[in-house]
Amino acid sequence: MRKLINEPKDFVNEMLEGIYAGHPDMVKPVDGNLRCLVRTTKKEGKVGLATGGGSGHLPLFLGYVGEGMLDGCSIGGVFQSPSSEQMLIVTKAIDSGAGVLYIYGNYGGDVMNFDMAAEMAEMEGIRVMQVVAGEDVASAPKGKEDKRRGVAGIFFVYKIAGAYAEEMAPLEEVKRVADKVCANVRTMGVALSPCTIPEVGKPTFELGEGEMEIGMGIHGEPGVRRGPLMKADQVVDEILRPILDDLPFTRGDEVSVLINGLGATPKEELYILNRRVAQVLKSEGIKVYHTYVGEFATSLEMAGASVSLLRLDDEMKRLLAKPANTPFFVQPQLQV
Amino acid sequence: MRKLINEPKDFVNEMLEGIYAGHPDMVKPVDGNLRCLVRTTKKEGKVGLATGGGSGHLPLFLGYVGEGMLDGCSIGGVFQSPSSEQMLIVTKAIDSGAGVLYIYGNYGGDVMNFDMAAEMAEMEGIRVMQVVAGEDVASAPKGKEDKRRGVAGIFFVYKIAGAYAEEMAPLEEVKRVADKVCANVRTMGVALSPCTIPEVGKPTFELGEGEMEIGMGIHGEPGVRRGPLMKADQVVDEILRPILDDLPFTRGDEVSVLINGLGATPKEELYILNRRVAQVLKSEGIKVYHTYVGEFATSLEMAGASVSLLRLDDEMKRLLAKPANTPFFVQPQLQV
Amino acid sequence: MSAKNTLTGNDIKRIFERIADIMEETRDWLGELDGAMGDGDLGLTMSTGFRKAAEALRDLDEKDVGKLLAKAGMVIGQSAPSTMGTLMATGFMKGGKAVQGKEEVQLADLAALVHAFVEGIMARGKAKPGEKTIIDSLHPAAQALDQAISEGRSLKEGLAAAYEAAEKGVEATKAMISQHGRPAYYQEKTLGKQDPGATVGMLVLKGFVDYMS
Amino acid sequence: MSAKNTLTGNDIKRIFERIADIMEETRDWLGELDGAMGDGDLGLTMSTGFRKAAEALRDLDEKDVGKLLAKAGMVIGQSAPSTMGTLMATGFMKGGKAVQGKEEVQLADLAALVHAFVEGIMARGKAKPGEKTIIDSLHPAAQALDQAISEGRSLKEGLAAAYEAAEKGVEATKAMISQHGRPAYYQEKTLGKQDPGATVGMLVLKGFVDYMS
Ligand SMILES: Nc1ncnc2c1ncn2[C@@H]1O[C@H](COP(=O)(O)OP(=O)(O)O)[C@@H](O)[C@H]1O
Ligand SMILES: Nc1ncnc2c1ncn2[C@@H]1O[C@H](COP(=O)(O)OP(=O)(O)O)[C@@H](O)[C@H]1O
Ligand SMILES: [Mg+2]
Ligand SMILES: [Mg+2]
Ligand SMILES: [Mg+2]
Ligand SMILES: [Mg+2]
Repeated sequence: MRKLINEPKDFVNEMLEGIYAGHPDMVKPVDGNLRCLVRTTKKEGKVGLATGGGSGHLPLFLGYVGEGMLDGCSIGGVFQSPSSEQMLIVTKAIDSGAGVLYIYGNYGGDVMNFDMAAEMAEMEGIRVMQVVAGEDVASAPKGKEDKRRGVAGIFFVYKIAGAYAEEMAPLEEVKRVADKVCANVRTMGVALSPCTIPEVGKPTFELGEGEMEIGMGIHGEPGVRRGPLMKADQVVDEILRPILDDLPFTRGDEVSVLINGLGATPKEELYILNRRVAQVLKSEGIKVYHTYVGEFATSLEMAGASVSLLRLDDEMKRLLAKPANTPFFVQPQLQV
Repeated sequence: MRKLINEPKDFVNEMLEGIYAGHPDMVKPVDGNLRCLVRTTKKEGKVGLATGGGSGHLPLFLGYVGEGMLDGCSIGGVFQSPSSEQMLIVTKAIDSGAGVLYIYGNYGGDVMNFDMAAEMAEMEGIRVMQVVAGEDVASAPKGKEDKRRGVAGIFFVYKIAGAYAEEMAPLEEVKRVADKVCANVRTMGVALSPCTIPEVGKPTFELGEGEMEIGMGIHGEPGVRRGPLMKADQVVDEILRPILDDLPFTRGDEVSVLINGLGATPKEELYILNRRVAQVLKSEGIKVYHTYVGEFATSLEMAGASVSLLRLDDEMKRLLAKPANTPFFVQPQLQV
Repeated sequence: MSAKNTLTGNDIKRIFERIADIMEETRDWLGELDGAMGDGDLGLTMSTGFRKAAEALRDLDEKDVGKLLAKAGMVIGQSAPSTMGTLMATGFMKGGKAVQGKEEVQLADLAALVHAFVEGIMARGKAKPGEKTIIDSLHPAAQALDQAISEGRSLKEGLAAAYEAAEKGVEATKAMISQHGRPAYYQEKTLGKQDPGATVGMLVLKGFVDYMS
Repeated sequence: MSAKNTLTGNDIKRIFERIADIMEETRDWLGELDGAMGDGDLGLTMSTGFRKAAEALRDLDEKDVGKLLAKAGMVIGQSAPSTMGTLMATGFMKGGKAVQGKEEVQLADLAALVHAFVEGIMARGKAKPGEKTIIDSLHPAAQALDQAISEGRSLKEGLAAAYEAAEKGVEATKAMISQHGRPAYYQEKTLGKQDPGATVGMLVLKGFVDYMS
C-alpha cells in the first residue's frame, strides 16, 4: 500500500479529525460524534439537506456541507453505508422545523438505512422526504433507471437543491427540484486502475497496466466492457454516446458539463477529456453553459474519470449559478 | 502508461484546448497562441502579474490566472520552461502601463528565460520587476536560500500579491509584498511514487512500493532521505521539523497552512496529514489562521504530499483573506 | 436439557453467543461467497455484528425475549451498517416486536418471530422470494415452522426442520439470478452461485439448532 | 577548400547543418550524460534546437554573419527552452552581436565571438569557470583562440586548438562539483562525471572543425 496513513482502522476518524481541524469555521461534529458532520451555522426555518455515504470518495459526501449546499452528512466506513442511527442524529441536528430532505446515492445499504432513519425521524416528529440519485447509465439499461448507481452527478443535485433551500423554499419544492435534477443528469465513467481499501490492504480488483474498464462503478462495480486502454478521444466518444442517447440530449439543449477525476488522474488529463467533450457537444448542437473539471466524487487513488451532463432549464440554471461555499467546493455567483 | 491521453506530443496543447473550452469566460490565448494564456478582462492601470513554467503541475502555473490573482502565464512543455519569447508575448498582452511583475519558481531554465524576457520587455518600454519563489527547505540549507526550489508555497505569493495588485497598488509595492511572502513561506514534501512524462513514456525515477523519499522535488529532484514508507504522523513530524526550525516559526506566530497533494494522493490522506500538522502546531504554540488542503502544485500522477507554512503579519493576512476567482482556485472573502 | 419446549431470555443470550461463534468460524467462507459478486465484507460484518450483539445482550438485565431480540438488532445495525447488517437489524427488531412481552417463547412464537423477521426484511429491502436474497432461506424456514406446528412437533424438531428448509433454500438460490445489491449488476453471471445473504440466514438458524442439541 | 581563412554566411549555414548532425548522432549519449544527475532531455533539446536553427538559416536570405548567428540563437531558444537552449540562445545572440555587420569573419572575429558567447552565458547563468558548466569548455576554447591569434595560426589551426582546449575542459569538469541546475542538488556525487553542458560546448566547436576539414 502506497498510502500516507497511520493504522488502517483509524483511517476514517483521523481523516475526519483533519477535516474538523482544517475547517473549524465551516463544519463541526454533532455532540462530539465525528461521523455526524453538520454546518456550524443553522438557519431557522430552512429545509435541512442531509446526505450520507461511505468514506473514500472525497469530496463526496461530507465535502459539500456548507453555505448554499448541504446542512449535514453521516459518514460510513470506507465504501460502507453509515448507520441509520447516525443519520437520525444528523437529521435531528439540522432540522429547524421546516423538515429535512435526504439526498443520497442509490446503493442498497444506504437506501435501507436512510429509509430506517426516515421512519425513526418521523416518529420523532420530523418531516423527512427523500431523493435517491442514480445516473450512471452503465449500471442499468434505460427503463430500469431505478436500478442505476449514483455517482458524480449527485453534485448537481446538491448544488441546485442546496441553492433552492437557501432561498427558503419549502420541503416539497426542494424535493421537486432535486428530483428534476436527478431526472436530467447522466454519467458514465472509465477506470484505469483499482484502489485499495486501507483495512483490506490489497486492490479491490485487478486491472492490468494497459487495460481500462468502461462503465465501472466507484467501488469497482462491473462496467460494460473491459479492454485495452484507448486514446482519450476514443474513450470520450465511447462514454459520451450512451449518455447522449439515454436522456436523450438533443440539438438545442443546454447542458452543464462535469468532468470528474476518480483520484489518481491528473487534471491535465481531465482537460484533455474536456476538449473532446466540448468538440462532440458542439457538433451535436448542444450548448454548454458551465463546465466543472476536477475531483467531485473519487474512489481513493483509483485512476480514471467520468463525464456527467445535466440538461438545464431556466430554473435549474438559475440555481446552479448561485454561490456556494463549502470546504471542498466554492463558487461565486455565475453569470446566467 | 496509465494515461487518458491521445498522442504524447499533443499532451500540452490538447490540455490547453480543454482549458480554453472549459473556462471561456475566464481565460484566453494571446492571438491564438495557446501557450500564452491571459485573463479575458484587463483592468487599466493595474500592475500585471505574470507567471510561467513547465506543464504537468496543474493547477500550477496557469490555474491561478484570474480575478484576485494573476493576469497571464506562459506555458512550457512538460517540466520544461516556456521560452522567453512566450513570456514577452504575455508581458505585452497584460501590461496596461503600470508595469509587470514576474512571479515564478527558482529553476535554472525559468530564471534565465524570465531574465531574457524582462530585458526584451524593458527594450519595448515595459517596466518589469521579478520575484523568484524558492521555499523548499529540503533543496538547500539555511544560508543558501537563493538555491532553493520553488514548490507549492508559490500559491501564497500569487494569492497575496494578486490581491494587492487588484487594489491598484504600484509595481514596487506589489513586489515588496510578494518578496515578503517569499521570505515567510517554507515547504517540504514527500514522494511515494514517480510520475511519467507522456513523451518519455517511463517513470522519471524508481521508487519501490513500500518506499518514500523525503524532501523530493516536484520533478523528481533528489530529497534528503530515501527509506521505507513511514506512518503519516511520522512523515509529518519529519517534514514539519525542518520547516519550523528554518524560519524559525516560534510560539505566538500565526500561520496559514497548505497541505498539497502531488497528484495521486487522495484527499483523505491529505486530511490525515493535516490532523497531525494541526496537533504539532498547537503543541508549539503556533496559531493557524486558515488551512488550505488540496492539489495546488502537482507532478502529474506522482503520489505524495507537501506541507507549507506561511508566517503571517497583518498585511499578508488581510490580503490572503481577499476573494479570488480563477479556473482552479476560488475563495470568498475570509473573516480576518 | 431434553424435551425443552420453550426458550427464555437466557437461552436467547446463549444462542447469540453461538451464532457469533458460527459467524466467526465461517468468516472467510462468507467473505469469499460475498467476494465473488459483491464487496467481500460479509464475513467481517456478520462476525463483528453478532459478536457485538452477543456482548450487548450478556450485560443486559432484561427478561423480555422480544426486547432482547430488538436490542440485538439495533446493535448489529450500528456495528455493521452494510446491507446484511441493516436487514438483520430490521429483522430482529420486527421479529422481537412479534414476541414482545414474553419471557418464554414456544415454537408458535418462533414461527411468528421468523415470519415477522422475513416480512420486515421484504419491506425494508423491497424484495420478494426468488430474487436470490436472504429471503430465499428464511421464507422457507418460516413455512417449515408452520408445518411443524401443524404436525405437533417439538421445539427442537421444529427448529431442525426450519434449518433443513433454509439449507434447501440456500441450495435453490444457485438457480436464481440476483435482483438486489451489487450482485444484481452481474445478472446471468450469478447463476450457479449460492447467495451469501441466504447463507447467513441459514447460519442464524444453525445457531438455534446447535444450541438445542 | 584549402587555406580557407575566412567564413561567410554560407559557411555558417553549413556549419549549423553539421552541428545539427552531430547533435543528432550524439543524442542518446547526451541524454545519458544529462540523465545521470539531470532530467535527461539534453540530447532531445540540442538535436531539435540545432536542426530547427539550421533549417531557419537555410531559408534565410541574409549575408551578415552576426545576424545569422543571432537568428540561430533565437530559434534554438524558442524551440528548446531548457537551460542549454536558453544559454545557446544568449550565447549566439551575444556572439552574433560581436561580429554584426560582417559578411566574412576571420580567426580574430571568431575569438571575439566566442568571448562574447561565453560572457553572455556567464551573465545569463550567473556562473563562472570552475562550476561545472558549459563555461568550462568554452572559456578555455576562447583562450586557445587568443593564443592561436598571437601565434599567427590559420583559421583551421585556431579552431582545432579551440576544440582541443574544449575537450580538455570537458575532461576537467570531472574533477568539479556542480554549482548550477539540477546536478547542483547532488553536490559531491557529481564528482567523476563529465558535465553534459560542457560537452555540448565542445560539440559545437566540433561542428566548426569538421567543416574545416
Ligand atoms: N434489497 C435486498 N433485500 C433483501 N436482501 C438483500 C437485498 N440486497 C441484498 N440483499 C442480500 O444481502 C446480501 C449481501 O449482503 P452484504 O454483503 O451486507 O451487502 P453489501 O456489502 O453490498 O452492503 C446478498 O447476498 C443478499 O442476500
Ligand atoms: N547557471 C548556469 N550557467 C551556465 N551553465 C549552466 C547553468 N545551469 C546549468 N548549466 C549547464 O546546463 C547543463 C544542463 O542543460 P539542460 O539539460 O538544458 O538543463 P535542464 O534540462 O535542467 O534545463 C549543465 O550540464 C550545465 O553545463
Ligand atoms: Mg458485502
Ligand atoms: Mg458492503
Ligand atoms: Mg536537462
Ligand atoms: Mg530540462
